Amino acid sequence: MAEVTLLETRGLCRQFDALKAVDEVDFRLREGEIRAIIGPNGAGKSTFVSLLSGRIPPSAGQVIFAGQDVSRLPAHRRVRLGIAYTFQITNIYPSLTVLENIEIAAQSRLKPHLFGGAGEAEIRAAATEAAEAVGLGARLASVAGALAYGHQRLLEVAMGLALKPRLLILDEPTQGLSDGEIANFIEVVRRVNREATVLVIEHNMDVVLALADRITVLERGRLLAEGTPEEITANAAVQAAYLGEPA
Amino acid sequence: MDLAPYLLLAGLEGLVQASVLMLTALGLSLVFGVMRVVNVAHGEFYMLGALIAWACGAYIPGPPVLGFVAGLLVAPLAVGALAWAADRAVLQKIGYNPEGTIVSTIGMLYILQQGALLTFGPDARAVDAPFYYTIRTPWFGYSSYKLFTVAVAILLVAGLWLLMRKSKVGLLMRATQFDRETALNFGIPVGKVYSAVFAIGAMMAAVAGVLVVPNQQAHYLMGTDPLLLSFVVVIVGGLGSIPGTIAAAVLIGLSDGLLSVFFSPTLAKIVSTLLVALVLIFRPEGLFTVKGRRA
Amino acid sequence: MIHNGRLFALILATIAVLFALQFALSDYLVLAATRILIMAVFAMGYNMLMGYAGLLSLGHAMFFGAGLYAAGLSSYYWGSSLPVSFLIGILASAAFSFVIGLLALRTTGVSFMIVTLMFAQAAYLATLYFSRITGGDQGLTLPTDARSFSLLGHQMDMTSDPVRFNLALAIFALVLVFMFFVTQGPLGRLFAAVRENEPRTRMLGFDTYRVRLAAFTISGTVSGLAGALYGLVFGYIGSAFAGFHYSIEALLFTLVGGPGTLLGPLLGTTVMTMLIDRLSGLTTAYLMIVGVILILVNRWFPKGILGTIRERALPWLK
Amino acid sequence: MSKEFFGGRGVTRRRLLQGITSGGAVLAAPGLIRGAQAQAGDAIRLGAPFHRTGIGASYGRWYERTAMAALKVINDQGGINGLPVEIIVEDDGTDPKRGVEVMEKFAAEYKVDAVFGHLFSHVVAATAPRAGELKMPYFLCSEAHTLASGAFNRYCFQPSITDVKSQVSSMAPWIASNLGKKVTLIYPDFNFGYDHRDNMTAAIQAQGGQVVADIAIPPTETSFTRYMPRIPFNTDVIYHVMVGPAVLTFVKELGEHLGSKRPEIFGFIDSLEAVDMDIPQLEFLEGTYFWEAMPRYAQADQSAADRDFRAAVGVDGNGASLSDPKDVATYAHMFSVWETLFAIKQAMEMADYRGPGQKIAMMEAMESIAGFREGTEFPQGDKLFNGKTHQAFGHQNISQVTDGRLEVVHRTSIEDTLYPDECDYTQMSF
Repeated sequence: MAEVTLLETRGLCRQFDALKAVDEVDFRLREGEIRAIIGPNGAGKSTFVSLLSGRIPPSAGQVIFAGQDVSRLPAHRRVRLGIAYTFQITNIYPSLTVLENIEIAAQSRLKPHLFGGAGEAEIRAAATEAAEAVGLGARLASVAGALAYGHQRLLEVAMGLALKPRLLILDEPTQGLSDGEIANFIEVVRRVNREATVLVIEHNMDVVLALADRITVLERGRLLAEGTPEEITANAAVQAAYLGEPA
Repeated sequence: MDLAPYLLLAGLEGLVQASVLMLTALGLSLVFGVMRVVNVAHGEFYMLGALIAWACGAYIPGPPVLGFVAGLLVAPLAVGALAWAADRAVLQKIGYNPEGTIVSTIGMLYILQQGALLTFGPDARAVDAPFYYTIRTPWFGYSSYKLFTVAVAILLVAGLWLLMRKSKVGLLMRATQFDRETALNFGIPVGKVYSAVFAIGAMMAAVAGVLVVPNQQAHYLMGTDPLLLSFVVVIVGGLGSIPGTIAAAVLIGLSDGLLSVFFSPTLAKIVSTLLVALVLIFRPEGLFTVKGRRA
Repeated sequence: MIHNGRLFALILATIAVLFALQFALSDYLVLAATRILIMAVFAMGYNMLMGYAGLLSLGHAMFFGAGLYAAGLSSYYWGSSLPVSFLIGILASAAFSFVIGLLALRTTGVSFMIVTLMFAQAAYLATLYFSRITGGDQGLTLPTDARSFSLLGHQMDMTSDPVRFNLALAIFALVLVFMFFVTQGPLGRLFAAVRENEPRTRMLGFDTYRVRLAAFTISGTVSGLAGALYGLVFGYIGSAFAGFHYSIEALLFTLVGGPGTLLGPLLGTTVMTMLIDRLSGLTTAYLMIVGVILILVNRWFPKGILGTIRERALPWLK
Repeated sequence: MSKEFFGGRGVTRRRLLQGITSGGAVLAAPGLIRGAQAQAGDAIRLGAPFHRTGIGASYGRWYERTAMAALKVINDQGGINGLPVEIIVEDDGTDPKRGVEVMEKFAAEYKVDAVFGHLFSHVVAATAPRAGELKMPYFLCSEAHTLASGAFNRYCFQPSITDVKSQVSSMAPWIASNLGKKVTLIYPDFNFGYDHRDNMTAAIQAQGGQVVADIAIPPTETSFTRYMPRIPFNTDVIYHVMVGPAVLTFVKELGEHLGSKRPEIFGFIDSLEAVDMDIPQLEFLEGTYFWEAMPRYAQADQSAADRDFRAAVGVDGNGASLSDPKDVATYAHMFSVWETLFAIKQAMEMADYRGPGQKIAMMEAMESIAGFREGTEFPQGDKLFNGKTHQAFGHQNISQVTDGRLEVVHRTSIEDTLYPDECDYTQMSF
């Protein structure tokens, strides 16, 4: 099977005043894989994925998605191209119900413009399906803000799923989850991976090792290493980086 | 009339307007800077100051100077106390929610306006100037009292500056302005600081009202105009920035005077209100603030 | 498909009750109800932006005024028939609110409030500045022959009380049903999304600026429609209607009734109008009472009457 | 907060509280349900929408006092056609929308026989069409020429105060021959001011004079000094007419600016209604001239009618309240309320009016009146009434400020105020 590059960055940089948060990163993501990005605190992981999703503009360099240069596109346009992003800190509509939360995402895909597009029934069906995929099918009418934290994280994923993205970026998805919830979460991500490429920032190495096909290590804004889980765990530079500044 | 005296007059008028504006706008700016509250009732404090000055003049026997000095003392104290109470009773209770405070201060505006109508009646009330001397130029006469207001305004602004920079109260205010949470952690009584700031802001407006009332009459509807102009000044100068506010007051005061030499004043007002809107849209940090500093 | 059937039923019932009221109420209350219905349309327009999209404007009088002047001036100077003038009023306020929205929506929160306030002030001053056309402060009384029009062969006489009431009711009902479909459908969902969490909505792929612009334009257009209706029904246009006080009235009516509820504006307009109407005969301080109510509602019932009911008992009351 | 605010004025607070408590009672009162209504035929009810609040409040207060004084006289004389007269006052906030609402309230709830007492022209312009639609006789105490220009309808009358057009055109000959022919006009930038500008320009040109500058000042203005340089040096006469709360500032700044080398100054007393002339800021007005419809200061040749009028309303010889010499009346306008009430009385008596069913007869009677005689009922003086234009025409006064008092130096004839009819309301249907 030929390798198809879904996403690529070339010389990607982002500077905040004197600080180079992301520094000349060349990065390639294969279609269909699960890629984990790890690195010590302050390595620039979140900034990097924010550049991919378009939440912040790059200082220099390019982001190429499915062969198209998206470096100058605003975030919402990139979402429509198929890059979905879930936030590190839970970011949902707390006063709306679970179903309404997911419906908003489903509407983005099924009825992308203010006029025309799919009808309400179709949107609702798609939202229900996404909710069931993450195991929230029984809580459609609950107010999102009242959900347990673990369920809110799942809701985030369901919203991402409802977009049916080609690339789903998960920013520290398991933070604050219990072990049982994490196990369920890993299952959900695997299921998602059948249809979408997944890019996950994760601190929990167990999760990383359980999920990732390949791992990218960032340190001080630079790409330190990349490889299979086995290669990375054996990499001396990575160990040095982590020992120098424990995660 | 030739252009030169025309411009001289416009310049003088602009200066007087700028100095009064400086006081009202600084009050508004201080309240916004420290408390993040947009006080729509600010003009009504100005109006109350003017009406109290009239009451002092009307009920205190003796030369007009006595009434004027009394007004200069009583008006800011009374208005300050009222503002303090309003802050405790209303603004604090809604937790200074930005949109909520706007709605509540609109409520205060109606209450104060109607209260003034019931108390002082609807007539425009004239107040004697503490002294009455017309400076004559070859072309026109000019009230010396108006120049006096410029001097007093400058003194008061200097006083405010000293208060903010040199006194403990000022330090508390600046600390609260800088970071409310940290201020709380350092044991600064933020609630009291807020009430004090709201009161001081109102007092600035009240003093402006006292100063202006020998030039213009006290009237229960007089608060709207200075409110809008103060908004203009505060926004052009950069929300919460005191030096910016002063610079903007001088700019707006002078340009308003000069613009209306060449254009219809209504047109000048249209232009200046549109300017505010456009500054907020395209340069929200104000015209005089260095970019990068949090407005 | 009707999404929120209970609400739709309530709306139809409300319209039916309003229709029946004209046979039960005193002459004066029918007249008062006519005014209330028109002002409620204004408040509904305001509610679209404030209640549903979460943007608090302090300048909606400019849209009310835009509709009022566009409709009134076209009738006054060109002698256009009432329906044509009405349409001109709607189109003008749509265009006006679209342009203002393009600019004002670059800001949010407090800046947005002040920007709308300033634009409205400039618009108000413009009605004074161009007083040679607008009649300025004194305003213009529309000519008597602009007081009737024919509709489907029927002569509609705007001086007849029942005609006025039923015309106002018909337009109110149309706007209400329109509002129902806007707010309870996909567009309304987007408005709720930008209100509740704008950054998240952007990250779901929506151009939130456009969503807000849609809300702003609909809101301004409906407010302008109310202005056009007022001007044509009452035969007078004047700059007072573009003044700050009318922006606050829309805010007040919406806030009292319940922002983000379809029937809130009607309820708020009714309560406040009748309160002021009764109080003004007793005391000159009725505006003071308005002030007190603003402060109290803001303190104790920031969600208004229907908003509080929705929170406590009827979650479908949107 | 409000408690503190009203601390010094117990009376006011009490009145407010009374208002609030009785509010509940009135909300539940009859009249809101169909069928319940005031009984016709037991009294004559007149609706009085006064400017109790808003920019017209200074006028509204005195209009109300004058109306109540006239009401007492009328009822003491046995009412109208044997029926007692009631006046129902509502505040219109000097606001056009509220003006209309109050008109509807008078027509449909109180079911009054006529409405009278509106002054400010924007409120009148909004209310007049509604009055016609509600078939409610509507008596203006305004001055605007709008009525006589034909813009309103057959239900609107102005039976006492002369309109601006007449006032102005009757002043022009005297100004041109006594004060000078080069005139600078200063007026408010809206229709009321335009009436002055247009009529004065025409009238002064007819006298061989010339308007050398016209300065329109927007109603939102609070400071005026910067307009002053626009007054040309060759001006013989400054003609000013300003309204609203800032007028005193205007007059004061005019004086400051001009100093002693001033040209002649002629103003409409509107610029100083409800303002005490005897204050230091206004010393410069000494020797200047004012139009007055009715002289504020009791003149040496004061008529008995004027004396009675002052006593009834509670105004002293200086035009101030008997109880507070600083509380100056809007004397040059408020007589119109008094006279309007007596004009209504006269028309009702002619039509033997007993209830709302006879409104048209009453208005036709009003249209048939040719004029009113000076006397207790018409203290301002004789006047002609034009049944076609629904407008009255009376003597106008020019007064000079002498020792801080206004002394009449010229009284125009009624003929000076006449102009060709611009409309004929009798051709309209009711």
